[in-house]
Amino acid sequence: MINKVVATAAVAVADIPNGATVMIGGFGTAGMPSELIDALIAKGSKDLTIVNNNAGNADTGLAALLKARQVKKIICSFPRQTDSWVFDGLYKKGDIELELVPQGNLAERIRAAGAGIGAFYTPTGYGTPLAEGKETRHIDGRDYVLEYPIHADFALIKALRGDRWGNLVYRKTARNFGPIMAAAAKCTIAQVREIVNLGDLDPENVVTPGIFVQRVVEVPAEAKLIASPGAAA
Amino acid sequence: MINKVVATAAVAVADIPNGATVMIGGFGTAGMPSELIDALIAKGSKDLTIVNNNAGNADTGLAALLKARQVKKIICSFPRQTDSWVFDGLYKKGDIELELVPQGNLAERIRAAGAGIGAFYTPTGYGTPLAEGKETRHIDGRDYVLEYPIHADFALIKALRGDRWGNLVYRKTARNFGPIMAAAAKCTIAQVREIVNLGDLDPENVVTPGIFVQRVVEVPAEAKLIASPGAAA
Amino acid sequence: MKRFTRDQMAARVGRDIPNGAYVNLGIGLPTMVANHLPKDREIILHTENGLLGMGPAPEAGAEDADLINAGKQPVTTLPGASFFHHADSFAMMRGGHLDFCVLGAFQVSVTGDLANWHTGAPDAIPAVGGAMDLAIGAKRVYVMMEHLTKKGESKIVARCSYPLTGVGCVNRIFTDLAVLDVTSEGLKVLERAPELSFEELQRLTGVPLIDASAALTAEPVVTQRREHA
Amino acid sequence: MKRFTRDQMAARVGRDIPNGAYVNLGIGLPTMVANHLPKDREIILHTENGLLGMGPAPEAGAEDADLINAGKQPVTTLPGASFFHHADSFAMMRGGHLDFCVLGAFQVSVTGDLANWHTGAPDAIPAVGGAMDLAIGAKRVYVMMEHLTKKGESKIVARCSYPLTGVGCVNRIFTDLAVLDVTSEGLKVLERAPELSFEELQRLTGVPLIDASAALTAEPVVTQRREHA
Repeated sequence: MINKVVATAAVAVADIPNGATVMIGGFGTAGMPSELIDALIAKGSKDLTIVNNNAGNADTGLAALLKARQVKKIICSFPRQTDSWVFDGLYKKGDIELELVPQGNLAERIRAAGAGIGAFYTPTGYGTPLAEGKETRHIDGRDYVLEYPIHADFALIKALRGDRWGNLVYRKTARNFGPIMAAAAKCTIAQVREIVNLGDLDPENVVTPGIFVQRVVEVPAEAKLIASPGAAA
Repeated sequence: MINKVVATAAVAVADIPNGATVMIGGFGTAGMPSELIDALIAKGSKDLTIVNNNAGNADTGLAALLKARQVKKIICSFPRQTDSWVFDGLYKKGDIELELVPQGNLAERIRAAGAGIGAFYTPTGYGTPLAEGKETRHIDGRDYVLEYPIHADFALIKALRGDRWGNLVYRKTARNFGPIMAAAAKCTIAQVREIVNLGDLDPENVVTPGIFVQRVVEVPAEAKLIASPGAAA
Repeated sequence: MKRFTRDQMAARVGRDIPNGAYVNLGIGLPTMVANHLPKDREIILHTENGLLGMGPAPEAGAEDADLINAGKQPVTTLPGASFFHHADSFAMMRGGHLDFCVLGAFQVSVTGDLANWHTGAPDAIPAVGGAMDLAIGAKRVYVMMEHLTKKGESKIVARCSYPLTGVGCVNRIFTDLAVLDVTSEGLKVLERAPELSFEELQRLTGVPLIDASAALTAEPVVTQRREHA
Repeated sequence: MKRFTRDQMAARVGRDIPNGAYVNLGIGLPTMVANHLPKDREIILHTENGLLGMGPAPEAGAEDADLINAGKQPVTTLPGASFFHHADSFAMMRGGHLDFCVLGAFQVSVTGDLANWHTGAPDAIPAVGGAMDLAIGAKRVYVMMEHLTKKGESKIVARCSYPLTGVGCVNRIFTDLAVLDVTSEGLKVLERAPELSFEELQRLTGVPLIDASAALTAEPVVTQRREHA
């Protein structure tokens, strides 16, 4: 029998080694797998490369992982937020490496990793400082920049429901990076609000097929309904 | 008010000109928009370039369009089937041009068009006759072939339900090329079994957001439930 | 000189967005356009974190942390909405499916180059988000900004001094002083603030302008979007 | 010489597919493997037209034209199944997410080149379908074919004379005479048909073989798939 369900977040992240590249889902706090991040902090893996849209908010979640000095490098599109003081401090002291990627290129590079694409030409960023030193090409009247996939060893994502095969559905805009990160990592760990019986998810509505998910851990919903407005995307 | 619903298949295809590139959804007959194809035959547009996985089955649908001599060229992955006699005859007489594309490259080239990707490196086909003359590149230990997007003027697809904004859901494996063709064409025409009220489709389960669809026409289900087994993919 | 107010600017942008358009409103000033879209038009808002058919902010107490916009503020959905993941969302932009985006800017050049993501200050923490994708991704890119910096320098420039967001991507500029089109012939002034002469606008702006305001009619100048029946 | 029957070949392939594996079975002979998967294992079948969790053929009268496999034959779904579009389906292959695919072949070379889509006959209508994607897309590619052509020529060759499907992509070959691994040292024979000597197999095959059948145990030689707890 296939059973990807693991008992706790701690068990789920127990083999994330020092130096791993870890994708973390979420856009701001929507879709952020907070309990998996907390487990990773408890585990204490060091020298991580983190892929996320942002660089942490306030003092919890991704920001707490940074604060614990477990992160060597972050690949993201929008580190600066009104409450990104943890990142800001590390960055200004030169204690964290930043690879800044336009958000759509970040998404497409993650998608390319999952889809086995070797590289792709994107118009985004052409002629800007973020394309400096990159290969370019004029195709059919338009200028493009060559971008490469971002692969990961682990992805930590958050979904609404999952089953023992790892099939997932998400909730509203908390879907964001979950499906593409799931496909881009060698080992994808999903925290879900509820584990359901195999067959309870309608095959028409499964968003992430289980083939992209290696571990599922149930974390019932907390009573956190208010969005915390930060700065821009 | 936005209303993409059109009254008939004939109205929906009325402006498809001679020489257009037209994507047609479906894998064999599953998802094939038969009534839209029939309308295109009645309209009589000539010199079409057709993009489809196959090259028609028996004497109806895409095969009938070929038989009506409206197609100059077909881009597909698997033209030869046990019942592809219409295509076979045209091809052997040199009356139709064939661009043969591995199925996954076909899907990815269509997806690239919809996603604004200028070109991409794919491992599929490397070292084979279908990559002859194409640019290749060695990336991170693997060999890739450079492939370009396939854009279309029109896409004719079939879905299960649609609303007046053009949101679509599909049925089982009839989904196949629908979502990616919808995004790759300038004008996408969807025939749906049922038009539903705006808001009846759950936002979590919409497969093709209406932004990719320009026209929707209702064609209630026919009583055709038996698959017609052909040859391979 | 009477400047257009921010509400007037937002309403002016709204007039140039036709019925049926798919629109992304950038963070900051452009967000105000949502409140000024003509009531007789159905316009579908996209937010790049994964939603089409975005509705207004929820009432107090009805916020949902899983339903936010690109500015991470709580929003709602309209009937007809759909959710999708980030790669699909940015495919909508990069693939040219959005009809309009409205962006703020630090500078716009006469050839439509846009600078809106980075002041270039050496100690600033860089952050780009979806700015570059929006700049190159919509069929028509509208910029909405104040005409002059606080020091009185024109934000419409011969060549951007700030780091670029996109090259030649801006189509129309809405400022508190004028509405201008970026064309192959140069910047065409479509409208001026009340009591502002073309000559005064030219003097304030510094780069050569073409006076096309005579061509204005009472009707908004709209761009046709991809046809549907 | 006793050859393995087609059912024996299918069962032998099935033994080498571990519990939890994601598998695509090619059209033709490989389809038979579905009937020979060990009952105590849960194995998830992928069909590239957009379904994971494919079940067996439906009963007569229960066919659904919208629920078919890559061979366009009616199938069913198992609990846990999911549907997806073609780009996502081939991303599963190209991205290396499938653990195994089982393919038929005209020829396999000693270095694992595969030829299975085209005989090269000048009047043949070419058709490739998903063959090339499958060949390069699975973590492990199994080939299942008769060892010899009808004329008695080995289908395992030094160099394929038919047009290639993929370069160096085959991991293991299951024939009616033997089971062989493609390795950097050469072709290793893991099993031989009953009463077939290594020397006779070597003579029939024509290309150099390495006798590794001594290393065989009663347990199937399986490859570990990506771990999950």
